[in-house]
Amino acid sequence: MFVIPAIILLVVMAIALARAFKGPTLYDRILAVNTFGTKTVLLIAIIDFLAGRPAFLDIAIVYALINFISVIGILRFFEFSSKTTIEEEP
Amino acid sequence: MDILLDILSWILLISGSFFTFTGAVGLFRFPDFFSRTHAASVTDTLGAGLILIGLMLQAGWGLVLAKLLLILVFSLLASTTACHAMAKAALKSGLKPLTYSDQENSAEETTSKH
Amino acid sequence: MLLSFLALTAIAITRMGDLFAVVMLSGIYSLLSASLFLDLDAVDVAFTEASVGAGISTLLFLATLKLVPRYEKKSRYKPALALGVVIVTGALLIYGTLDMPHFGDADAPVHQHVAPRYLNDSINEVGLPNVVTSVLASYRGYDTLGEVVVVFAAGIGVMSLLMVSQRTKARALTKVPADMQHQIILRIVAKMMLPLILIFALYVQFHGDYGPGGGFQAGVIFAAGIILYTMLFGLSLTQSVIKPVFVEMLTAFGVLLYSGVGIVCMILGGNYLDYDVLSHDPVHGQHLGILLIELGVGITVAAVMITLFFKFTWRTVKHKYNQ
Amino acid sequence: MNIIGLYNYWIVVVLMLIGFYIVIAHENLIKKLVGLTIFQTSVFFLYISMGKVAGATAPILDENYQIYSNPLPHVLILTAIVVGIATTALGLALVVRIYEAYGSIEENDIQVQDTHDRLECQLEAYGRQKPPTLFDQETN
Repeated sequence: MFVIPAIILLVVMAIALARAFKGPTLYDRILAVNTFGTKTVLLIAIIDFLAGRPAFLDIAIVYALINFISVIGILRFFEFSSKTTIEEEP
Repeated sequence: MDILLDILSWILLISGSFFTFTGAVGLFRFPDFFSRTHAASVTDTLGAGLILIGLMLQAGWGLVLAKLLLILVFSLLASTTACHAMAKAALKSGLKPLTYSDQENSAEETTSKH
Repeated sequence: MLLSFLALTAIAITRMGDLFAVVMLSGIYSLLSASLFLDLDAVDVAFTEASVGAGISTLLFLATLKLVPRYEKKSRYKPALALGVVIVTGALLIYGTLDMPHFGDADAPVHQHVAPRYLNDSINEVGLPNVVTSVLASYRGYDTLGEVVVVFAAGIGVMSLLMVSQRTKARALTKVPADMQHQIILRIVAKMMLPLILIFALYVQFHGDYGPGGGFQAGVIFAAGIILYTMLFGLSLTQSVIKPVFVEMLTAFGVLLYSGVGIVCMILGGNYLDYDVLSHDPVHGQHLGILLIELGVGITVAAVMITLFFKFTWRTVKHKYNQ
Repeated sequence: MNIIGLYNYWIVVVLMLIGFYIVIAHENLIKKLVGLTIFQTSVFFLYISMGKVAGATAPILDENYQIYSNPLPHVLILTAIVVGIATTALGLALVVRIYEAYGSIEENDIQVQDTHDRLECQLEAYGRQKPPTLFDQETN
């Protein structure tokens, strides 16, 4: 019964990945990275239940934290390195 | 009682996955960054919350439940805040939301470009 | 499926010219590889990859990108020669894999030699459920000591490469405001999450004997918490909370703690890093020894990561001030 | 069975090749470092794939499970990841210094500048009619 959500999450991750590849602006990519990260957290939680060892949820917690921190990091470093160029190609 | 819990968590898991999926479709199909943020963040909260609650019903009392609760709190706090910060940063850097009049003018243009 | 994602991401990385996008995709790549490690039963490795690869590595790359130009120049050469070399190497490697035992084969030569001993005897000899921790800290203690010294040495290397004089720091501090002043919601949420992150790091540190985790991971998570604080509240505020000199001393202290445990073992009549003699009961001694050296590892890794980030950020502040 | 049994290793090879290609074909130093990271990760995958046993679970002992995967590769890779980030950080610091010295992080530009400097040094040395010294031998 955990298989169906897992498969759906994989599909969602694929879509987010496609958005990250395509993303016309950099913010789209950041958004895709964030979405990808949250979906990975859910996927890992579900994989833990699939494998029958739910004690490994620590990893999902780390993911949630690290994802937040890296998104903040991207925003902070992107913010004042280039105020004017939003579009990717110069 | 167990069967009832199973059915309930099954429903929650499936509906959560459904909402997540809609969010992904929105993320992919919507025309500009702000509407994509909207799609991603709103469904993120609901979908993740439903899936995690569904898993909690399976977990039973114990450390696992506490950890799932922690993940829920983190994801509720972190993902929404990150989306807010992202939208704010994008607005500040000069990215304009697509308004209705823009859309009429440049609908063909944007769809053909991407 | 995940493996194919991984290959796709790697290909996308080669094609992108914007280094920011490259770094972000490499973050995704780390997340993916960590889920794959989880799928291959390597829980501790997944833990490390998630915190190191996706967190610290991305942040360091971004910090560097602020100092160097953002776009890659288009290469003027045709990469045909490189492609040829790569394809020849690939063909040879694939030819090599044909002789390898199949994936998941329990009779493969790797599983015959020392692994059964670790799996069967470690519970009696070391007494920890997490075999990875007991191998890491006890059976292969020398090895881990070497790795910690390498991390320490790399930290010293970066410190000496990216030195910023006290005078510049003092002048810069008066001018540079804290970054991200306007993100009020972000700052408040980060303030709420910071204690949770630090406590979780301590949990990972001391629960590493029983579940996934240990000194390396805990150190990195702790450092990530401090880095979050630095990013949101500015360098000067963080440095008034944690003195940089103190962090630099901690870097050495962790290594000293690790090697000191080994020397205490020698004084008590055992071999170097032989924890059996630390207590009356060998298993209890092993517990104590592993706890101490994991603490040493954690302190060194956390201090080195924090120092690395400080150094990179100071360099940026210096550049901004000079312009 | 043959194909499925070796699929993991093949992906490892592909990833390794992609990393290798980035390192030798791109001139940007940061991109080279990313390529090195990919290369590194492929080696990690090789080790972890070898340690996996079909039907086994993670090597954290529990009464309910009998078969565990091989813990030794996990230990090696765990430390390798942390050492990898430390060395990557060192590489990044070097890139920053190179940029400060040369004003560019493209390998080609750096080599052009180096050659230019060397030629200037040689010309200067011959212009002053110095006898050939150790420095000249080095430059040759």
